[in-house]
Amino acid sequence: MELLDSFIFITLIKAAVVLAVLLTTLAYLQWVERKVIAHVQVRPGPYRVGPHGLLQPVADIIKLLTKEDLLPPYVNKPLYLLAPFLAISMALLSISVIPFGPMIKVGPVTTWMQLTDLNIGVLFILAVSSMGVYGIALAGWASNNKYALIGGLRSSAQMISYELPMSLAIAAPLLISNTLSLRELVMSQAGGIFHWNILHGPFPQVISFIIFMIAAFAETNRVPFDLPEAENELVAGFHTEYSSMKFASFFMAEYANMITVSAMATLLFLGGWMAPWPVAWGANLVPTVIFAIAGVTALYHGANPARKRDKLTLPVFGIIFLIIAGVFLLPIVQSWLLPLFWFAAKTGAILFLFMWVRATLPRFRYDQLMGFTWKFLFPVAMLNLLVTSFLVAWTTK
Amino acid sequence: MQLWLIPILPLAGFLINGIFGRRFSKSLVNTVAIGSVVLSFLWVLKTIFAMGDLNTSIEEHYFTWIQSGTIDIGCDFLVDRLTIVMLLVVTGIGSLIHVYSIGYMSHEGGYYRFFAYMNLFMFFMLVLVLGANFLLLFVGWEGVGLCSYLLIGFYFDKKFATDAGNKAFIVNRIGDFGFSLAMFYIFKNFGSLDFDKVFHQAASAPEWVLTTIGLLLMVGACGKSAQIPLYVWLPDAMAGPTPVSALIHAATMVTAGVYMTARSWVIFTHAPGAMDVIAIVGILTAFLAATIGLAQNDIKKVFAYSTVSQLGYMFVGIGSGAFSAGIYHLVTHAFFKALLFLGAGSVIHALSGEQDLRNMGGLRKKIPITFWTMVCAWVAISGVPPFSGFFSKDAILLAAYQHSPAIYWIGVVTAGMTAFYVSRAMFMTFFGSYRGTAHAHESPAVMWVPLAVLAALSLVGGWLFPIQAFLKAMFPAIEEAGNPMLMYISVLAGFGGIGLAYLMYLRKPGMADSLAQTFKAPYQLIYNKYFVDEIYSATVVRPLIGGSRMVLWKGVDAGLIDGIVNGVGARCRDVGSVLRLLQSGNIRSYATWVLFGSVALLVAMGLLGGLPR
Amino acid sequence: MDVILFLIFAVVAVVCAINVVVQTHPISSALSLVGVMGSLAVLYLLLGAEFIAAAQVIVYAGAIMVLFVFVIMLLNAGAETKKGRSYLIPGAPLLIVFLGLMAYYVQRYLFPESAVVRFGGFTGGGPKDIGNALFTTYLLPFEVTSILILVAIIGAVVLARKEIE
Amino acid sequence: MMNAVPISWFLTLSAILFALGVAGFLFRRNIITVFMSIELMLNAVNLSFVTFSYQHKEVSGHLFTFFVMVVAAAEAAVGLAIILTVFKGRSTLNIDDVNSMKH
Repeated sequence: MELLDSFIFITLIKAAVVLAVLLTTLAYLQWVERKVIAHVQVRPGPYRVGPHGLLQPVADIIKLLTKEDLLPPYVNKPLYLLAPFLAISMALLSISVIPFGPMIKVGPVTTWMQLTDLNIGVLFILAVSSMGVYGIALAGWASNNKYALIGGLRSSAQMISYELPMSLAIAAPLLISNTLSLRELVMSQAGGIFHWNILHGPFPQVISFIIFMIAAFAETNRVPFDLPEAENELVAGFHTEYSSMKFASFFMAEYANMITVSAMATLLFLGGWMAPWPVAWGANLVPTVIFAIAGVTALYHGANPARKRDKLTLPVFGIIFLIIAGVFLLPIVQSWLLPLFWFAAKTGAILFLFMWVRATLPRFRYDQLMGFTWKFLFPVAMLNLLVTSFLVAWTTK
Repeated sequence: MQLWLIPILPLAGFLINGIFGRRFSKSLVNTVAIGSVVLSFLWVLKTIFAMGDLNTSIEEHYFTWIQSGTIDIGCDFLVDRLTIVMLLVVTGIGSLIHVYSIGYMSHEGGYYRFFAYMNLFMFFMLVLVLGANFLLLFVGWEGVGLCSYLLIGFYFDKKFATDAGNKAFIVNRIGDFGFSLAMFYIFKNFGSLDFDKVFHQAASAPEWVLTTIGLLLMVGACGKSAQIPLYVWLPDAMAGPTPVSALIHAATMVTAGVYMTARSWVIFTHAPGAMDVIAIVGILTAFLAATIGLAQNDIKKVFAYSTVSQLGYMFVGIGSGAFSAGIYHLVTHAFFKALLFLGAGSVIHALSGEQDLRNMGGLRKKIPITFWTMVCAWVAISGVPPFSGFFSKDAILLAAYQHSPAIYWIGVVTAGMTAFYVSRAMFMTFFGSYRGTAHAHESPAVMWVPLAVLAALSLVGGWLFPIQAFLKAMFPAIEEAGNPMLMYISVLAGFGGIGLAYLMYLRKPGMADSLAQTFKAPYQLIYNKYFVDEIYSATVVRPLIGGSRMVLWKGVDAGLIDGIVNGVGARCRDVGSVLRLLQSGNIRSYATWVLFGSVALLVAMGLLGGLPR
Repeated sequence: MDVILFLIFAVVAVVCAINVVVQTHPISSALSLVGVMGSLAVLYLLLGAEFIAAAQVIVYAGAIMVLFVFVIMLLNAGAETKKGRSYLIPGAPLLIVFLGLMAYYVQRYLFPESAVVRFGGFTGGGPKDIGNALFTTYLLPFEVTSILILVAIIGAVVLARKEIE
Repeated sequence: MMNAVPISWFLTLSAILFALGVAGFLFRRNIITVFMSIELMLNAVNLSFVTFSYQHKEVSGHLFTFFVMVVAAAEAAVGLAIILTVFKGRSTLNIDDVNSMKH
């Protein structure tokens, strides 16, 4: 009992669970992205490995692990090896303060669905993400390759520049919620969609949300701001010289960062794990309905298979979805599954936005990119912060 | 009451004209300069009317000027009856002379500079008069001295003018030195410089203290008011423009000493020894200056010695305990002496700069207004009743007789001589035949209107302004010898002087020269002003210059001080040439030295016990 | 627990600091310095200075040192050359004396044995407390600092811009 | 083992870091490294400030640290700009070569 109660033990268990889920998500996010882009471009995407290409990530991992680990000559060896490690560890570190749900009871233990809550949680995430620059900058420099160096320099300049509007955009909702703890931030947004910071308070943070999202695209080096790895200019940017697992580390870091910023957007603006409307209006039934519809759809398509194999797989999926829909109805698990669902749904929606944009928009030119943040984004964010702070000061007595 | 406005207005005029005057037109300079003084005069009048019966004095505190230890000197202004008399004289006559200056100075260079200085003078004079403590009085005292210096040397391109300015300034230093000592002594004994506190305690102070203070104040007054032995600067001060002579060196500034002694009457009444010294110095000055005046040929010099002599009279009044009589004479003297100077200025102006009496004559017809106004001054200064000079001089002589008949008799003789030399100047200027070459022309209205006003004041000022009665409440009562005989004698002396002059310069013009031939030695003596300047030069100035040059300059300054300074410089260079090696420009060597210093500091802390135990 | 944490991060800090000094390549020095700053941030947390710990990482490690790394990369600075005189002879003994004296004074005089640090012993270092102090007691320095920053920005831009022909 | 760290340990650590900063300043020749040594010294001082703050249970030390950081940021911006110009003009980063105002 004492072991179970001890802080360290519980934290270790939670860390293990979070890490497992996170790594799986990272692997499958890649698959999801390929699928989404494929469907946007009206093609099937990965389809061969496993049903609907579901096992594609496994295949990718096997490929990356077994590939020859090249160590180019003339690189600065310690830094070359340190860079991907830095990138991935800084990306994963942020997850430790993100709350996925409220306090739950698992058997005898009562704990928060969060690894740890700092009362400077937001600052912690900013700090860690600012450290992420080093991974990319060092990778670019240590590679001893001019494309990589340019990519690294571009990336560090870009990330430093966009950190400013991002911080300012973060500051505005913090003013409304009056806390730096991510957990309290979510708690302050309880009570439906009109209490979320994006629509709440003396000054709805729509502008701030948009700025945050734009800056987030730049911070994660995603299209349309993926200048550091612009393949038609810089081959592959800072990770030109990397291969196998070291390359995978950067790749994973990028996706982990995506998840972090999406989670941040959810927590800061979209009410975290809170449902958009009250339970009385049937908020608890939403996941059941969604999964039920998905299950029924799958079963319907299984009855009329487009291909031979679907005759088996689609009904299986349909039944799994229906079971999940049922699980959401069980009162025992509802207390923790529902918040998790809402959190995942919101974060997922934003992740979908990332992919959607990648499939749609072209890339910026470098000077446009820097001009955009310094001459437009930064002043707008500043103005937004000013207006917010004035209104907050005005309305709070 | 806003007393501060009275001096501030001329100061504003000074600042405006001093800073922007160069770019102003003459009329604008006039407006600023005269406007400020006239406004100040009007404010004085308003203040007087606001004060009602004038029996209580008012004092206004503006700010604490100096506070250090027990010294607490405020910027305080005081107005009582004495101040009012002085304020009226200063601003009233000042206004008239400012107006006069428009005409007199119209052809001179440095027009705005002249008016700026005049306004500055007004400011300091008013501070002197209004100040409620010795130090503030001293500020005005020094300020008017400065303006006097600036205005005497107004024609700074002429050597005699700058020399005269320097002389005035340096001689005044001696007096100021005495005044400073007096202030130190006052502060040492009474712990304050405020008039009311000092005078309140003075009655109970030992007599020798008061005598010392009184004598030191007397030294100060001698400097400023041109008494023996410090009178030598005033005749030379005539190098300045004539309005300056009238305003500063006849009507106002030189009377500051009289005002100051009258203001300190409490000290003097308790120090009879000092009073006697003042009376003796006063009568000697009056007499000697009058004798010198007998033989001067420069019209302004005559009036300058006359001023010295009349100031002596005022000191006689003060020294005899008749403070109000002294002030009375101060006022009437301001009227007629200002008038005499302005009239002389008008004559000089008419003759385009001619000042020598021997080159004048017969101007009565050519410049009648000037003539008639000067006649008014003439009868006033000669003591002809019932004109102003008669009343005040008579009051002084009566008080002097009570004090000591000897002083009275010398005073009467002096009065006769006064009448004589003024009459002499008048006859040589206006009567007889014209001996000069310049074309004479009457002065413009801006010049003769002030003359006319002053003439009226000289005629009726004596009984129109009963200053003596007005000031009676302020000063201790004195017994006056109610002997009409004495009055007749002095009047007779005045007529005698006029008559003698008439005889010598109009009836028998050669008589003066023959007399000079007959009494050659005494004539030469007074003609050369008793050789006082030469004596001073030989006994004081030359030894001083020689000592300064040989000992202080060659020995102390060039040898000792320069040697030390140069030696310090040279040693610094030597040390620097070694230390220069430290300035390698190499930052790491600097850092090493900083580290060395830190370690030394830590060691020192440990050794000297700078650490908490 | 506190002691172990302290020792770990103190050792990391000292090793990194030594590395800053002994590495010949500036970029290695810079990264070691980041290490020092990171360990110091942890020690700040131990001392209850949460806000300062975060600011340390964000400002020092995340902004200032990135700037250093950036400049090093931009100038493509190589390892340093052994040129000019060495200051090892006067510097090292002085430094040892300096350090010895400092340590001696600190141990001997400044603090009693009983003065110890426990995690959670001081809770006044959160963002709220800092904000309160910053916008009341230290408002003027704060404003002045903002002007300083502005001046520094302008100065840096003026110094580093390209000469326009 | 005791469960609390003596305050003097923190200060000694601060002194060690400061001394190492001084050492870097004295013994290194690269301007950038020298500059980083200054940052190291500042950090050491900051540690002292925060420690004092703990001892007195008083937030002022944190504020001083905060201001040191801000000033360090400004200093770094200007300093690095100067280094850039120096390098542009002389093509060297050796501090011993930069020993005169003109060149």
